[in-house]
Amino acid sequence: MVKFLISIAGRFIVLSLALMVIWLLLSGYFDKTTLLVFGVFSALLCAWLTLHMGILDDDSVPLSVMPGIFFYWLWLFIEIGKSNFIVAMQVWSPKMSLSPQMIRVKAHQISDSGKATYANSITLTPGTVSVDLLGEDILIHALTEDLADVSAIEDMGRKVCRVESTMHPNLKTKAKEGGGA
Amino acid sequence: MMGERMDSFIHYASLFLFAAGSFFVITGALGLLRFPDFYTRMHASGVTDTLGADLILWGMILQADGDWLLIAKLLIIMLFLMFTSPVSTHSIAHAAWVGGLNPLLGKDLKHSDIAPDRDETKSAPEAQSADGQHEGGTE
Amino acid sequence: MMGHLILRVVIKLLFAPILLFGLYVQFHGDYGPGGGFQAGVIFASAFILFALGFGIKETQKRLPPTVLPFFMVFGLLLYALTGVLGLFMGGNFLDYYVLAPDSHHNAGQHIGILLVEFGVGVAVFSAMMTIFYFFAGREPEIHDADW
Amino acid sequence: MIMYVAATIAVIVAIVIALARAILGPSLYDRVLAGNAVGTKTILLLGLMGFLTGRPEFLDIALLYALMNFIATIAILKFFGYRTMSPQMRDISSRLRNGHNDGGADG
Repeated sequence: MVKFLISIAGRFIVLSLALMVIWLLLSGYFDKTTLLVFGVFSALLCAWLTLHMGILDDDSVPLSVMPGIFFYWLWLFIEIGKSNFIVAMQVWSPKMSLSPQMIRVKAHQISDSGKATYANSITLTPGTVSVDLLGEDILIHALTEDLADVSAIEDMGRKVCRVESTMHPNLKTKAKEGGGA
Repeated sequence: MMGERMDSFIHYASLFLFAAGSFFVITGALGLLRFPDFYTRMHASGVTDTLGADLILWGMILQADGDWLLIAKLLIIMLFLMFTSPVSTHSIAHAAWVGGLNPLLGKDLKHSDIAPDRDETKSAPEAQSADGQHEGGTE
Repeated sequence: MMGHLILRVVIKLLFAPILLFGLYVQFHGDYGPGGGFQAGVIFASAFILFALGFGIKETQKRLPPTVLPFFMVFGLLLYALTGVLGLFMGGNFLDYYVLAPDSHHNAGQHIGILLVEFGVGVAVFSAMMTIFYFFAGREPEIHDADW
Repeated sequence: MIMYVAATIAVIVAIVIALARAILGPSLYDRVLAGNAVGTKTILLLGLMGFLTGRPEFLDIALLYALMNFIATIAILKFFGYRTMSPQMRDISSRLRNGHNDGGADG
């Protein structure tokens, strides 16, 4: 119980600080006291509303993913670039050689945010769109046979898993709780 | 002197980024027009959403002249697009799939009838599929 | 609950930043584009997004429709009372200058604008939410759902 | 300056092409997709206009437009795709469709 409260408080504090940083970046007035006061007020209000709406959990403040996700994004940007070229070639080639495929891959991620990250990464790389996420199955529509490369997509899934597993150790317990619900 | 060379480098780099971004934006739009069915058009729209938008935004970042607030705002827009655009695409695809729009599959792009196979248990696939056909097959 | 997992995760992630963006627009009304009306709409749009992802019932449990009229009245009264305050302090209706007549930085103007804009923001937010609840919270049994 | 103009023209051309898809359809989802694509391009257009006119406040509007584009897409899909805004969309929508097949005569 105490641990739960501490985790909530920690998330609250981190969310408020992050919102304050976003406020400063958006506002750009670092020297106007009124605006800074309003910023603190706004950040606290937003964090409180997030708590009040009952969505202050690991998905809204993914503390644990933080360090790993940036490297993952770097890798993802390169992937996005590569697959964009393939799709662009298809668009500009006078005789399109499409062969759309529907494939299924398994999402082995434990947390919801991990699964969502995986599905979003699949969608972000053009040529593959995650059509459906049901349980542990992701249904993918791929533009050509080359793009419907299950092993490459599963490799991406393993990368997401690795990002996820560098995070907190108590995920296992959360998965058990979530499994029943 | 050094700064000048740097400036002109940044200028040309952003010129290149703008050109490439414009190319990909137009590519995405053209794909949206040319591709044969909804599910393939989705991929074309993804080209605009990801690389086209990102390249143009990076070009703007280089043009921001080291104004940190502008760069931060552009990065926030880029991050926001990165989070929302795949969700929009996924939602549209999911709605089409659940609504029973059948994709064209295979090399010969023949019409499949696999669409709502996900929920035989939950709802009546025949009704949904019929509805989707009715909506999808006007042209 | 599984069908829209991606949507829900992203809504959870974006909820607080959208609210903050709304408040940013609210409080920077006199420095950049924005103001009370836009801020109210953005603030409400965060809740509408929440309702789209998690359902109307859940949203109404967290933000009951019964409190919205109070917000509306509060916003309107804030607006009106700021105006009347100017009247009482010897100026015209909505005359902000008299709020702090000795200031060199037009503090009166700033305070007045802030209060009025805040009132507008709160009123617009609650009005938007009320409209959304009325439109979207209709029972699906009402059968003209496919017009 | 010239590159802003060029990029702006490219984005406008792309918007026109996407609008053609929105008009051609044929299905609802194509139109929503085209609308979403137009929205993304409008964000870029707003940013470019801001740089072109030297008024970076346009970026705030671009951010707002990104938000509205997202919400609009989800809302349109939810309204047309599931025919209702209520929580258990699939159940209700299937129920509605079934109910509506036999209740279609009076509608």
